[in-house]
Amino acid sequence: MTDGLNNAQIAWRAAQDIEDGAYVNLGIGFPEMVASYEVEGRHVTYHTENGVLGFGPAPEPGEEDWDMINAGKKAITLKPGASFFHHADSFAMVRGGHLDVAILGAYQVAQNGDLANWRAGSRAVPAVGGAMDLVHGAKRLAVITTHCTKDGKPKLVEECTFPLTGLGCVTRVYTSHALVDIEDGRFLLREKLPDISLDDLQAMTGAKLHIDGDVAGLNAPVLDHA
Amino acid sequence: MTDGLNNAQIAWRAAQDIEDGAYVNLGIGFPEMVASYEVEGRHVTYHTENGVLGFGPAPEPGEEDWDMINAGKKAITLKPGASFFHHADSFAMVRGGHLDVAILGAYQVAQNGDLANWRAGSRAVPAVGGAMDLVHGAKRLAVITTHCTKDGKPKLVEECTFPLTGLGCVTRVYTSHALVDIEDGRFLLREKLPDISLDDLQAMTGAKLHIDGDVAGLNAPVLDHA
Amino acid sequence: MNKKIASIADAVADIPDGATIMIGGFGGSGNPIELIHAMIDRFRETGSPKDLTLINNNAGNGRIGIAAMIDIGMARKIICSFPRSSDPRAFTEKYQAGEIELELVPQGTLAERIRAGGAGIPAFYTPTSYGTELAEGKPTATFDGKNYVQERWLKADFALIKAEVGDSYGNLTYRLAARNFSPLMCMAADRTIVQVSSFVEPGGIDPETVVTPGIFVDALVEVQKPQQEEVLIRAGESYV
Amino acid sequence: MNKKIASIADAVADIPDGATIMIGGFGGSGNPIELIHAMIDRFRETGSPKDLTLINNNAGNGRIGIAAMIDIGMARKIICSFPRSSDPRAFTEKYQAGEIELELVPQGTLAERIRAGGAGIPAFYTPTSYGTELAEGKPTATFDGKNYVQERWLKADFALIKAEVGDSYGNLTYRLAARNFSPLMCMAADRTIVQVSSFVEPGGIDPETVVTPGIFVDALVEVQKPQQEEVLIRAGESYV
Repeated sequence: MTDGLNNAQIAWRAAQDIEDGAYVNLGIGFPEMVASYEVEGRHVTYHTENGVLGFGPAPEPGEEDWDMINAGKKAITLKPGASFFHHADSFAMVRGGHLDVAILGAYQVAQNGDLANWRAGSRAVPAVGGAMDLVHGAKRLAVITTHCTKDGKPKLVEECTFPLTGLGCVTRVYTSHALVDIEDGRFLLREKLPDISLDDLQAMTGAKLHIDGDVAGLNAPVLDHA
Repeated sequence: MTDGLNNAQIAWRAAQDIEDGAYVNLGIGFPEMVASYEVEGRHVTYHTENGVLGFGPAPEPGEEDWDMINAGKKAITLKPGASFFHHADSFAMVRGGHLDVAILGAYQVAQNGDLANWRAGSRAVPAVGGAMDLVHGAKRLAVITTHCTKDGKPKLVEECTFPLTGLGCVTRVYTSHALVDIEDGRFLLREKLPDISLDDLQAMTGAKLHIDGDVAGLNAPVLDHA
Repeated sequence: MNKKIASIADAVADIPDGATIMIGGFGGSGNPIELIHAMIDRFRETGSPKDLTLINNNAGNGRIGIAAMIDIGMARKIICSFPRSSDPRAFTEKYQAGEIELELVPQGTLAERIRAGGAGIPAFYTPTSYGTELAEGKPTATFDGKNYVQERWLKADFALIKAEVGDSYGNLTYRLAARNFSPLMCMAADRTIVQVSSFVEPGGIDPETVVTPGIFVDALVEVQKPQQEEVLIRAGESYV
Repeated sequence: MNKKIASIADAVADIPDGATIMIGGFGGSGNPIELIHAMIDRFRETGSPKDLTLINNNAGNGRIGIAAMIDIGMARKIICSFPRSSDPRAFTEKYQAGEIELELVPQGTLAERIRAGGAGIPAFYTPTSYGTELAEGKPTATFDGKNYVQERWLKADFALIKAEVGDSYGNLTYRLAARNFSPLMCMAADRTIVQVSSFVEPGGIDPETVVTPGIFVDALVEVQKPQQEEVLIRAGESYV
């Protein structure tokens, strides 16, 4: 069995589907990597929950202004045409469906689109941030994730066992091994690694992978895993 | 029976009760006259529903900028320290109880504080504007009005017969003949014209005038009725 | 990304019959006269758009702008707080003839319903109108001993907006008190079309002073030295 | 009218035990460190204010600001969306010892609840958290076939805010992304106390660019060159 795409490659694949002119929110952590692979010639505007539209990459070390950060509290820069606004306006953008795409990480995604990504165990201090808002915010809610957990458990499941972030919200999942859409309560396989068999992929997946039309090859250029 | 105070004098009397530092909304029409009698040495900030705080008197004719108007669509000027904001923020100021005083006109005020001031008959095109918001907006909601209608009917009544603007909202009424507070579902007479008897005043009033403590004289300087 | 549209006729070309249209402005302040007149021009040429539902604080004044649209029969319904003006003939005549429907909404509730539409809040409670005829048929609830009316969000197919400065991403500022309902309407429409008096490149507006961020704007058209409704009315102009 | 207060100690002198306090900022951005430390100074001298309920997006970081207040036992409860940070020891230890109560609120719901408190909206419906454990016990409703949770307004006795420029009437602007929750909190507190980096006379802020109108502000104190939480944390500072 193959390791599949590394995180950089998963992020790259997700970036290919972001349309020119899109307004996009990238979740804290791994999803932020998607911004590194913006497709040449497309203009993407990034939104961060704490009230910035149109921010750019991190400044050089030492150049940070800590009044200008993203939702992960990392320093950002501004692109021309950026704007600042308060938190209620920021979440009006989210909840009001003004974002085109939100890309989040996941502990589990269920075949009906349920997402669990905010709380893995019960011991840790619970913290939700903007996750529960973002899952209701974008026209397309995509998840990027390894296909299985580090100890080999499927992350695409029939039903989430971790506490839910939102119900029936995920529309597409980019994993290390496959690209899966969620439609009518089913996982629809759109792309898979060329060198993995359908049976092997199904064995790694916690719910039935349906096929409706061609299954394309999931490909990404060689990219260092940051 | 005396004619009582003219409108300018009623407005003057209402102006005496506006505290230094108060944020005030004056209803369209007659209530706007209150601003003419701002008490020397007190700083009053006027709010208008269409999104201005801190406006001043009308500009000279010919000096109007019609992008700077009040809720009555009249041209205004700005005082230093003014601000502009959108309608949702403007009514957050109102509904959120941030105004200290709102002063409105009335068709009828009932002894329980109900106000009818938006619709007198059923034939005319109905129009409500911000009246129903303002009655829930200020810490003190005052009404200024003649004591009776032009054909001698009382405006202070047991129960409003005109369509209501708001329930139990009026706290004080300034009339041509009296100053009346509303407390516990009763009209409490605070001031009356010195030259009118209690019996005559009661005869002009559609509900019982209660007395709790001294009744002071209602006085105002001679003012031209604009 | 460039949301700029070359002509004002193009800007309103897609509005279909039956559309619900929010129109910015409070009286003449912020009223997008040129966009409205472009719709009227199209209606005269093609018979569309008609059967419109208009959302504005008022119902037009005189014989220009919204009043002219109503007068020539483009609107089937208006949602507003105050359908009166210095010259309310156009609306009054249609209303009394039963030819236009009126949904009267208290001004603050109108603003908040539009904001709710833009913010993804399907319903909220307000003390405004509780116990009055404008609350008839609406759900009510009591919180902490006080009574409130439940109001629903208000959305539109289009918003027609007048702004002062805009950039190609759709970031906007407004002139003086002319913003009024416009920043809310930009949020609440599927397609927000804006006439700006002055067009700048991205970066031409200080990010701290942007009033409407570009995410809420779909199309901009430059109208230098725009007309002002109040000025036109005082000059006795007519577009009927 | 002059809302300026001479000293930062005076600005926080009236806050009683048991108060509910909104504190502006998102992490270090917009965090009013000097006002918080003035409260800590007062607590050390007088034992007050204590038993506080704090409302902020986070629950402090390192050993300064909100984290220091929690660490030295001034807070009995915190309402926030994300009680984690680069150094969350202060809150984590109190929480795991059962010495501080946590009300966890999704970030957008927290912002909207605060706005609702300021805007006189006692309750609203949001899709956020529907079907999750954070919605347990809350009323729900269905609008147009979609499910929503009813959320209540959030108000406070005090708001402590960091702004950039302020005038004596309380009009405010904010620096870069540091506004975040602050304009909402200014609306939702009985008494809003603001530290400004720069103080100007009325008229010193363009009326079109005022972010928080003075009606929402009760007191201002000038703190030139304010400290920035993130910078202090990176420098290893402690106020415990």
